[in-house]
Amino acid sequence: MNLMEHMGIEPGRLQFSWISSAESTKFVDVVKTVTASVKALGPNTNYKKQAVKVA
Amino acid sequence: MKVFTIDKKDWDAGIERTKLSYQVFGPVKEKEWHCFKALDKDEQPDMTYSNTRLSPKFLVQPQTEPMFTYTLDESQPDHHILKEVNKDTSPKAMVGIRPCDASAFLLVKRNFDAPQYQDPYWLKAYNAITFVGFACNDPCSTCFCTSAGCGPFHEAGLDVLLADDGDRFLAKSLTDKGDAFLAAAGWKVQADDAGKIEAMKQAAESKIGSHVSTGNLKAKETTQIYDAPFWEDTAFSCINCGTCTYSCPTCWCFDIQDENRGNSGVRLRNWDSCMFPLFTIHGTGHNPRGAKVQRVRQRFMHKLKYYVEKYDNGIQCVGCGRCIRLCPVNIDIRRVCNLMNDYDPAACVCPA
Amino acid sequence: MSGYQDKIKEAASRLLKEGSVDMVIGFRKGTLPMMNEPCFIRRSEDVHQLVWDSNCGINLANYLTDRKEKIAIVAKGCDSRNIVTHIIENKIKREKLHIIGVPCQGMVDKRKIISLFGEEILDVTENGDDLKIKFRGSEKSLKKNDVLQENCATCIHRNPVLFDELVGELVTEQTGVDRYADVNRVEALSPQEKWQYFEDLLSPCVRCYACRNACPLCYCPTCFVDESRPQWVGKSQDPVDIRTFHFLRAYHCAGRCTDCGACERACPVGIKVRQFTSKLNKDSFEMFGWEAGMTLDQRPPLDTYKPNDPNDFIK
Amino acid sequence: MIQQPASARLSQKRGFTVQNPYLPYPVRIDEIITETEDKNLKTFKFVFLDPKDEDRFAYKAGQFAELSVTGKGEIPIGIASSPTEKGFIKFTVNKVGLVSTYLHSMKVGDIMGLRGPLGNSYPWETMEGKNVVIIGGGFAFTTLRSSIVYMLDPANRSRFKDINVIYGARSPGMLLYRDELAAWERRDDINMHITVDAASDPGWKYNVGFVPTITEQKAPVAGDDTYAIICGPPIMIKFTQPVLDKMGYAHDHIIMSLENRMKCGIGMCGRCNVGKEFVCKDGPVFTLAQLTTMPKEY
Repeated sequence: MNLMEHMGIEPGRLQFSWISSAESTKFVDVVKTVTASVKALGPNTNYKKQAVKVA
Repeated sequence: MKVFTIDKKDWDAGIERTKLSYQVFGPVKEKEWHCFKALDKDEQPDMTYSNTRLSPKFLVQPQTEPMFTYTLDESQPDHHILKEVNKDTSPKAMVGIRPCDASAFLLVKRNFDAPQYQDPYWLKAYNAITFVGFACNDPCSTCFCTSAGCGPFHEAGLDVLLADDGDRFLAKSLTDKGDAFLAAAGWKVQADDAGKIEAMKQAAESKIGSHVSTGNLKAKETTQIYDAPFWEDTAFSCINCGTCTYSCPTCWCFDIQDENRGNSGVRLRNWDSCMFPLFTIHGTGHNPRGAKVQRVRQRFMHKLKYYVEKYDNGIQCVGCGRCIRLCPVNIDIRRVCNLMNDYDPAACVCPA
Repeated sequence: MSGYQDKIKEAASRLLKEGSVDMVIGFRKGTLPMMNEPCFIRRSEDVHQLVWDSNCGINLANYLTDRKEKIAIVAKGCDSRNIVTHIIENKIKREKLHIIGVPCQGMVDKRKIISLFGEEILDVTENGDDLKIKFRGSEKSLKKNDVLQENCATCIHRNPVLFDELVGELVTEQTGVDRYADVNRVEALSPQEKWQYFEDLLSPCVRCYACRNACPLCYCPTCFVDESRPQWVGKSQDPVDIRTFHFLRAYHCAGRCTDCGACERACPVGIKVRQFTSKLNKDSFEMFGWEAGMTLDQRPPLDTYKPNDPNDFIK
Repeated sequence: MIQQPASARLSQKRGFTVQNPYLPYPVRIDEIITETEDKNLKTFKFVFLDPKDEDRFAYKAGQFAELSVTGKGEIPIGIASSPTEKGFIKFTVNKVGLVSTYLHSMKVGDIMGLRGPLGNSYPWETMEGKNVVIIGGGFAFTTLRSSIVYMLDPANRSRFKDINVIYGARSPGMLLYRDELAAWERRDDINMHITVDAASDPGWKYNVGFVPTITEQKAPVAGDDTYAIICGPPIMIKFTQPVLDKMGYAHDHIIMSLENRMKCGIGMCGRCNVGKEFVCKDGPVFTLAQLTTMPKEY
């Protein structure tokens, strides 16, 4: 994760969580927070492959 | 064949004029090293350089080159049918290319312009270029061009040969394309001492201190050199990277790949290297050149034996010395070439 | 250092004569200035080929992977740490190895020296800390310490950590060096600046994979970039694919990299490949107090779990 | 090598407009037949979208083509149909890699490409008026089927003397083209020697035994007039070749077809070489006499 941020992926775009299969509420909460924080960052266009240039 | 004299004061303006008719490429220092690139307006080729770090072959055979486009969208009438990519065939000039790199294209051309098949991508790119070569007055210590069928003033593959003579360039036009380039530059003063190029050539050739012997390669039996004991020792240090092949002006091997983005895609070709195990592995997992020693041997056998036999026109090497300078572990083609050339299975009783 | 060379030859000759090893892996003189070539010696009469000087930067552990012979290997500090890693990862067996340890005083950076002069260098000779650079018709001198490989300049493990014999007295380890100056510099940038920094860094990459292949850690039979089913990474010169190769390769070296500098040394286009691994080395050190290859007795942090793991997501 | 393939398609266009030898002819999958009991081999019958391409694709038995699956890539496959069969072209494909696996999932009516014909062929001029022994194993029987159908064509049968076929597979269910094999068995202008390594089916009425053994028992005596074509897995070739040697077959009368990884199929991309020869362009067919002068890199 640190290396991803180190090479220019914004903090918060990549997150790790440890959720047991029994922790359904935690799962929902985490997904909500992650989507909210990533939405706040907006789309990352750096790490998106552009279509191959032809001629 | 005319020889012009170009006062260096008139050089920049002439280059600018050629940009009206050509896309001009030249050696430019980027970061630590020189490379060939398209020159912008008022950008000049650095005519003090020695040679580019990587060979200029990428201008004819880019490392990644689109061949076809296609759509996978079945609502389109031409879905799944490949369409040829148009190649930019507008006139280009490579100003300052070294004679070794220019003549390397001729060796590669034998592969891409064969009697039975012609590679349209390579040929279109090659034919669009006017090669304005730049003779070497001061070859490097790793240059062995004169014994590799080439030389610091070698003319084959060039349209113009430029020689640096202090405050002027001598420009020898070698083809109609060369005449056209010089006319576009507006350099019109013919040299009254054209013979000077020959003297400069002799001087430069005498500075080449490094040589290979190639005379016996053709007559040697393929299987005998192939089974020679020196390959294990030669290959040991090799890390099987593609540096030698990617920097080589006479290596042309490539891979073909389809890349899709959604429903549209491109069939590309990318440089490939005989150093990589993936190059030859079968679908079944069997690999005819699965061991490092086999791959190292393939590279040298191809350049110095298979090519020699196939075309009967010298080795597939122009002696530019890049692979020697860039190899991370100092595998030296001069040493290997001499080992191969001198190999006598009868005399060799011990490992090299 | 020439004392080392005689000791290395003596050890190699002795080991081969008594038959305790099948081969000795070391360096022989290269054909270019500042270049030595890794080589193997099988017969004691060939040990005269072996050399040792400040141009032995290649990591010889790379040549041990999966070999079955009994091997004596010449190892400086970083090589020995990679040998330890190899043993931990079952790529070689300790009992098949005889390690000829070389206390190292740093390797010179050939590129740095070349870039100091506009002229072609014909020969370089060394005497202690003094380097003599020969050109056509002239000569200049340099201090070795001014032209060390970047990783050597900040190395704090010059002495071999695992050896069967030493060819000289242990050297005093450097102290007070800033190993992570480059990492810190990049860490201070904004995300967009960081992205741009690595974009520039990688722009000359030709995907020759010299960095990967020079690395003793990169021994996978099929590298992830070479997989076709599934194809993780595209094969073209697309910058996204190039970056993916570099940072994923770095991740595969996390907690294993000894900062030997082989990747950077091998790169034909001068990319500072260590910019990726240094960050992971710094993290390993700061989070787990871990430096790779220092001991056979401890498992690396990435294959062990501890309740006090510094990452908060794991709790 | 043995003979130059018909290169009309390309060389006629030499000059200003270079034909693109990388451009496949568009084809439609017309029929898919699952050949073997393990379902790893399927025969694909293609029809050219432009009927004129069929003439441009004039081929000989022993040649191959690149099957171009758009978006996945290309694979070199021997042509299983015969030049005497018109209106379609057939390939039998083993499921091994990325492209062949995807191809196995494709359906009748799907559009893809076909690039060729590529490579030389079996040396038909040389074999004219001669006895031909065909020795095949496993799924390498495709170009051999092409050859048999070609020779048995009424227009061609008289051009060859005795035809013997020794074809083996692991089990009866692994034999390719079973209906055709049975039909050939019934003919009297071809001697079929079908064999399997082992048969659990009590109704199996042909040979049981490995190809080398059956070759020793059934192959005709060697002679100037007799050519053997061998195509099969490396292990079969390894053990059959000494048998032919013992029987006195000259090395220039033993004809083999090689396989190597390929991309371009036209001798340019550099990977399929065996010594100075490219398997794709100078081969895939070589005589054993030629192969003994080449490194064993296949």
